[in-house]
Amino acid sequence: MGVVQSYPGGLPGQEAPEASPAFGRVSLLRQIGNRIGAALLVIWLSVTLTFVALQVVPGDPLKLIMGPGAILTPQAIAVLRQQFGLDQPILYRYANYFVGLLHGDLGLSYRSQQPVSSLIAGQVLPSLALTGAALLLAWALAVSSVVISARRNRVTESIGRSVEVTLGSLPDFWLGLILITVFAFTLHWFAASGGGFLAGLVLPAAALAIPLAGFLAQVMRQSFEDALDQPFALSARARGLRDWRVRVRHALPHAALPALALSSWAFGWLISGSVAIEEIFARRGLGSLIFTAVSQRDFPVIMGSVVLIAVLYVFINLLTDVLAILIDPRAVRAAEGSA
Amino acid sequence: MTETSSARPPAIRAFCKALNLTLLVTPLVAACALPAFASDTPRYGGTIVLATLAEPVCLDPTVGGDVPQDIIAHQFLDSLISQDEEGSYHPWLAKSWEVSPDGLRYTFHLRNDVKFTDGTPFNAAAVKANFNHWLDPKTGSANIAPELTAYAGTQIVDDDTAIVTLKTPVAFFLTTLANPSAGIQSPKAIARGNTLNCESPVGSGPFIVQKWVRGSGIFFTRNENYNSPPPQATHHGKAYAEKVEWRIIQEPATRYNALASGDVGVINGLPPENYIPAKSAGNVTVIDDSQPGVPWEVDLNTKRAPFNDLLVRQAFRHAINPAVALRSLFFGAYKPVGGPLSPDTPFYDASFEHAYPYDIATANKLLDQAGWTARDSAGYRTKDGKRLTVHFPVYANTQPADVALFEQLQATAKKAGFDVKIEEADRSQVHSRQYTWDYDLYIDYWTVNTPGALKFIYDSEGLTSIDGGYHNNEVGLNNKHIDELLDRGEQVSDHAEQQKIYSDVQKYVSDQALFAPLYVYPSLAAFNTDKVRGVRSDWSVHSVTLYDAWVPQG
Amino acid sequence: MSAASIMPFLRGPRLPRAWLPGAGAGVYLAILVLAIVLIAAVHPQLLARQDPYDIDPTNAFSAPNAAHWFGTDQNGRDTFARVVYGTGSSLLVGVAAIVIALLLGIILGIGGTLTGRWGDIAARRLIEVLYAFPPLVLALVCIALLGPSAETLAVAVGFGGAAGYARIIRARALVVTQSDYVFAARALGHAPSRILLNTMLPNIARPLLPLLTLGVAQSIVWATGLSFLGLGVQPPSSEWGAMLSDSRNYTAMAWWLTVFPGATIAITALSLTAFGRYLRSRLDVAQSA
Amino acid sequence: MSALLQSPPPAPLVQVLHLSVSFGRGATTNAAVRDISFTLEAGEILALVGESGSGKSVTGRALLGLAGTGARVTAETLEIEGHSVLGDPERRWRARRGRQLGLVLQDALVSLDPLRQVGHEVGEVLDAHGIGTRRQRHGRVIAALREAGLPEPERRARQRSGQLSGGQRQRALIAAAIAGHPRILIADEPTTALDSTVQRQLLELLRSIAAQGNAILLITHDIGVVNEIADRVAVMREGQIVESGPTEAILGNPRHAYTRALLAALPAGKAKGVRLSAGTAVASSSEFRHRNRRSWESGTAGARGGSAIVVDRISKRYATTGGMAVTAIDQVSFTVGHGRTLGLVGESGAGKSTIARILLGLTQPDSGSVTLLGQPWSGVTEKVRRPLRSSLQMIYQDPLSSFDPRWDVERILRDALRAIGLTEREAAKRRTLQLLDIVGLQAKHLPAAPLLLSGGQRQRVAIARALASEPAVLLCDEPVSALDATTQAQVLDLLVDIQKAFGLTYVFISHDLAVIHHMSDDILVLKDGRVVEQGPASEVWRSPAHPYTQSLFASVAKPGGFSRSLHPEAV
Repeated sequence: MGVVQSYPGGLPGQEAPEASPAFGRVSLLRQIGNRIGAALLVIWLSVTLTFVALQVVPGDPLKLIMGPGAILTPQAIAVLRQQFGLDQPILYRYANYFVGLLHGDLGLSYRSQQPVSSLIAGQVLPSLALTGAALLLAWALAVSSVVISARRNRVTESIGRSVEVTLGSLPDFWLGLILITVFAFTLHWFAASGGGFLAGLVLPAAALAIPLAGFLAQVMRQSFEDALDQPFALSARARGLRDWRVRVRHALPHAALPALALSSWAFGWLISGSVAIEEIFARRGLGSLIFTAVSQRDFPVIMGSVVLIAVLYVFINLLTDVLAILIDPRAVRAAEGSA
Repeated sequence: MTETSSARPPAIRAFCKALNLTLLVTPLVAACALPAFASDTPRYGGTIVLATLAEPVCLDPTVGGDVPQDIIAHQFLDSLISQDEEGSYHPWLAKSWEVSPDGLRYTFHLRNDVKFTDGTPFNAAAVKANFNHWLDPKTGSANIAPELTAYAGTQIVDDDTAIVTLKTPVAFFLTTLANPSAGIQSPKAIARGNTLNCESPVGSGPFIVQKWVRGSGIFFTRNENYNSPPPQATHHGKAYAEKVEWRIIQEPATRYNALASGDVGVINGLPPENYIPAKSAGNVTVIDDSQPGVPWEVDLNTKRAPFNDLLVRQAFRHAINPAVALRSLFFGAYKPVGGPLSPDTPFYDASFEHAYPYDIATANKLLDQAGWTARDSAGYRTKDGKRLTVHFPVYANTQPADVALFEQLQATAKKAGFDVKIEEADRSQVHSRQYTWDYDLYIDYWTVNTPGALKFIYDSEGLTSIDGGYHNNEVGLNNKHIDELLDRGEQVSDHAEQQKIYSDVQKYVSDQALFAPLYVYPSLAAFNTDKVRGVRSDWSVHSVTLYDAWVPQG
Repeated sequence: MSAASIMPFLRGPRLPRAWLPGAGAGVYLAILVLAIVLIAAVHPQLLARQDPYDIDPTNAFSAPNAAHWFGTDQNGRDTFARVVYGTGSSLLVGVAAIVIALLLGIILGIGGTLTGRWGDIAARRLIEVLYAFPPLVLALVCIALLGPSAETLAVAVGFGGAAGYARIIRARALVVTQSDYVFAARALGHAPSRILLNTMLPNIARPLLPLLTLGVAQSIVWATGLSFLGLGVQPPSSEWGAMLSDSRNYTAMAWWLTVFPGATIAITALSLTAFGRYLRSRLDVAQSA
Repeated sequence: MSALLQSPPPAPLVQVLHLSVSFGRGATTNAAVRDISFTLEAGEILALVGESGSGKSVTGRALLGLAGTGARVTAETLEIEGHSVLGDPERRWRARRGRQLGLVLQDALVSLDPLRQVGHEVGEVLDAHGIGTRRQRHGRVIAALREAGLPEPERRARQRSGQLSGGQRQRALIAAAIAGHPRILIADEPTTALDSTVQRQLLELLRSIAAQGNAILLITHDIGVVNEIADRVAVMREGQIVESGPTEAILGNPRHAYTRALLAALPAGKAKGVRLSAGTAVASSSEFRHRNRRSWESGTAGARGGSAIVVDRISKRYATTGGMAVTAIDQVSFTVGHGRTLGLVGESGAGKSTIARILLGLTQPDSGSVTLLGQPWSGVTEKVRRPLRSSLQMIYQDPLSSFDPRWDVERILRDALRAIGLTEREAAKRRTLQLLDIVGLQAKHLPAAPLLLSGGQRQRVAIARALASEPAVLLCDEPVSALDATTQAQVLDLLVDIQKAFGLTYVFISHDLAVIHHMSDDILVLKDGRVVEQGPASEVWRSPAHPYTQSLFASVAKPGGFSRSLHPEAV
């Protein structure tokens, strides 16, 4: 979606206070404080939202969950209820969940009776590897496409644009199917499943990255072109800079900012998109974990995953904020205004 | 094991009933060894990678308890009893056993030279501890505990002798004990609690669980001191392969291609669309097995309209044509079936195989008779303004070929005026509909090597479940006569009389059109001979065992 | 003045008296595709003569040929007809989802800016939470609550996308409420209700049209993704994502079952995106030139 | 820059003969520059003067080979430092930029990359040409910043453009342009949008750079700037040079009608009542008055006694995001009599906008009070204020942003009429046409989108809208600062006419002292939120009392400068 690059602060004729470095630093601290506060709020609300949602979803967790054919005796059911705390009133369970959360205890999975934390822990790395690789690849593709084709001649430009829009319109799971069929089943360039850590990452990451790259590139291109149209780009050319240096040094950072702002959103998108991709490429990860957990009503796992994703989201948000501030110190003010 | 197991209804386990009750322990017949590579010499060493379609939720097969747990358990657990292809019982950890005439006391004579891989000795106390574990409510066993409701206790006579007492006779007690879910675990390991025992169960089997990477696979190392293979095994001592990786690949195409390319050596659940390529591939061997018992079928719910009307049920059977669908959708990998039992099942009666040929005219006639005379604008029959609608809840992740099969049923049934609504939902929702009888068609199958399978489906006991949950009797049949026949079938020993009893039952349920069989439940596995050889079936569960499997040179 | 502002506005090949100012050939192509898609959605029988439900097991997996342009599927049904007949539900899900998302987005996005400081803080946080909430979980919970169907799919995708729209709409609402023309309307002495209805809301809504078009494209892709996981329309209805899901096992042996529905999704999404981008560029021109 | 002085070159630094620049192809060809010729000698400042779209910027960029994508540049001669550069490949051009020619753009905050440190921007030219080692480059960057007069160059080099003030940024831009020791500097509106004192300092800097033997091509629309530093001037219009010669000759004795109109349009030194634009004053004709005589005659100045606006010791403080409070205005008091004009003047940050917002009743003062037409205006609820709103209207600096982007002119005016309850179709239509007539527009403009109108037309629409509600007071916030000189003159004349015709009271806000002087009866000088001087316009203009006012006015009314040499009779 269109992210409008703005140039906050003094336009001629307007009265804008001058920013001082000290002002910026105070602001940064404040902002980190705000962020942490917001993060806790996000986590609390996410848990609450999930908790409420799961109460509304039909079905007694035990009946639904204790495995297929759970022809359980009443005693067994009573024991299990107690073991999972299901005999407690809802509010108590709700409060208790937070107490557990403080200790890093996310409860036991209904299905596997494993601590949710260890179940999730095993999925974090592969998920981060996949989403991280996809994000990097998407960035690389988007940046190359934009830097190479933006504000060139009409043909190059429209090719670049069309490619980006086309890529952005491809369903990732479909791409996954095509990629695995072509490159793994037919050409045998990659293993269909497994393979080395990196080799196994190529196809699934590409399937996720290509549509995202189209997306990012569309956002980047807009800002990239805006930046190239700015007087500073002309100033830079007037200093004798080569075209590609104007693009990379001057326009790219401007284009990177809105794309960076999208990256935390992209993370959630990638996690969601990874369910199908993980299935196709026989990978493990958070997406599959959540998908299975929801279909099995494994409430503790769902809750735990939501908490984790909220935490990761907040973390990635913070990271992109810091990156944005590194690129653009003005972002401190801008972020504060809009956070 | 096949594709469909991911969509298996609950309580499906492999049971075998002894063909004769003399309990004669027959000597080993290595009927299962695959002769194709007889000239090759097995060698020790190497890693076998097996890809299966579903991940177990817990490696202790009794916690919860589902098919993925069953098919992996015998890689690291030994049971008291083993079974061969015929379903006969053979010794394993129990050298021999006696049953009291009233069927209430089982005396097991145990091997005294077996140790669990944590060093704990296998003995009568271990047997007792396992029974306690299986029946502990905290274990939450959904597979073995319900079968052992008649369990009274275990008496430790000495280290090598245990006497198990039952409150009432249990016909399939030995089948239950042969099943992987009754794999004997180290009592010391059990005592650690479910959480740890799920991660790293300890048995006396040929492999040891080394590491479980969730979502990815389970890694085994060889049990170097293994000395207790079942009599069906082709060799003694430690397993050939040094390591086993039990990988999870849900996506069928990916799984098969991983096999074809040699990334994995063995797959469970050969996808039907790859059946022909696999058969024709020079380096792939297909273990083309199928499960006895009740075939993959849809049960017709007689407890509510429209299937409370026999004519409508019969019309429905005439209105569907699964055999044609099997050719186009399953490429001959799955076999058609027409009666209530799969052909390999003892006391199978072939006379019902063609009881309801595909015949829209007959179906139409029956429906007219039943009063569903009008048709609405969409072409569906109506009666009193109500459409002839058949609700068919299925799992959302049913394999595509099965969905296509259902769509074919839907399409042909539509010609007769049925409005079959295939209602995909996630597992929990489908189950809750089963619990409340909110369906007209429901997928069912029962892989047991005995006609006793019919008891699970048609006995009135199955109409209710203890917790108001799952009910085995999905058709809603409540017939005293059938109940009696099914009880008697397990008690009489005269073969002819048994045949008569089971034929009567088969005739009744077929005549009543209580079910519509779709195909014989397959058990397809395949292995890549470049990577693995000597893979054979474990007949207690109709799945592969890797003890005898070996990795060829290079 | 900058180098580009004197640059002539990029245009596509010259067309006879452009009725869409500034539109290149791509935009016209997109509109053509969308017109076809719309026809397929409303009157599929105009495009496909075969019955999408007509099963012919003996003719399963035929490669594309004169009788079956897109080949046949595992049940011998005409893939072209199924793609055409699947347009309606695919598109409906996309449109309905985006309407739901926009409605939610408008409530959250505008509600906050109008209800004072605390309302604003609440809306801001809620949007933040929704944004952090994995859309997948939202969608899955919706499906778990309502059972899979085309309607549920729309709701699920709508909820999943609401946060993003809320953000955009909120940003837009902030711009509009602080704009000079709202300022000017207040200075003219208009009643606040009139300013809200006559000036603020229409201007907040202005960029929503292209957003809607772009969103429909994304929603279709999203919905087909959920369909792919088996959470979509009920068989035998054809829907593009469900078609892909059903054909996934046959990709290697019957490429047409994967390629055609997938390409249809991509082309439709592409056309919607191209059209939406065009609409947006017109608005941008109208606003900034 | 000693190196530059060593050997003055014999030939002019820039020689241009019959230069044309066009864009597009075939029928859509747009000639931006048509057949112009000029030379630029060492040590000289040549001013290229013209209004927007006259082709002056394109000319400057053509000298850098940066006329733009798709530009076709033709010339008989195009020599830089004695070498013909016609047909040079991009590589040669690149080598020239920054070393032979430097470019200084108008500071719009983004002439320096806001994301990069100033030092990097300045050093980029050295980097691009591989001049010196890293260390040497840093030294040169600091030196260039110092030469450009930027205080604390070491510290500034590490800052980004957003952290500098407007004047500092402009100095940094100049530093970047001179870092590579080019002998030719192309300065495109280098002082526009800067406060007058800063502007003055920068012009002195440019003068000193030229004095070192460099040549400057100064591109500007501001005759005042030209007068101050240019040695020679070329007046451009529609891509052509209509007149050129020594500055005194051109400004003192303009030959071309366009030049004369340009000079006449300048408000500097012209008291209220002197017309700036040529042609008949539409609004002042008796016919006009007759045609547009309206019910609100009763609102003319004579009909009411007392003051239209009384502002009594108002103060306003804002909390910043850092938690500190910033005083925007402090104890400001003034009164404006009916039918009079009060000019509010001050540099950016002086509190002009805050006062405007308070006068408009959109911000409440922390203390003090505002009375409008005898009624309390501040400290009352919006409900009380609303009936009075129609009597106070505002003209905005950027009229376009004050129009609902969805509306055409007719809708804009209708909406304003609706605000005073005029909803009847025919009456509204008539009134709309009347309003257009008053501001010198026609019925054909009714369906036009403001976007497609020229800047002057937009401002006329804004004035018409303001007049629609028959106000007694007009608040004009920098109404002409975005307009070209001739358009500015027309709009200023229009405002004067309207005031006369309807007896309106004006509060006129501007940073431009000449405009303020021209428009106002009284002047209020603001500095840092406080009133530093207040009095009749002519007095403040002639003999400012406060040192701040003096410095402010010095830059405009420079002794011996242009404003004094100009005679109103020249019109």
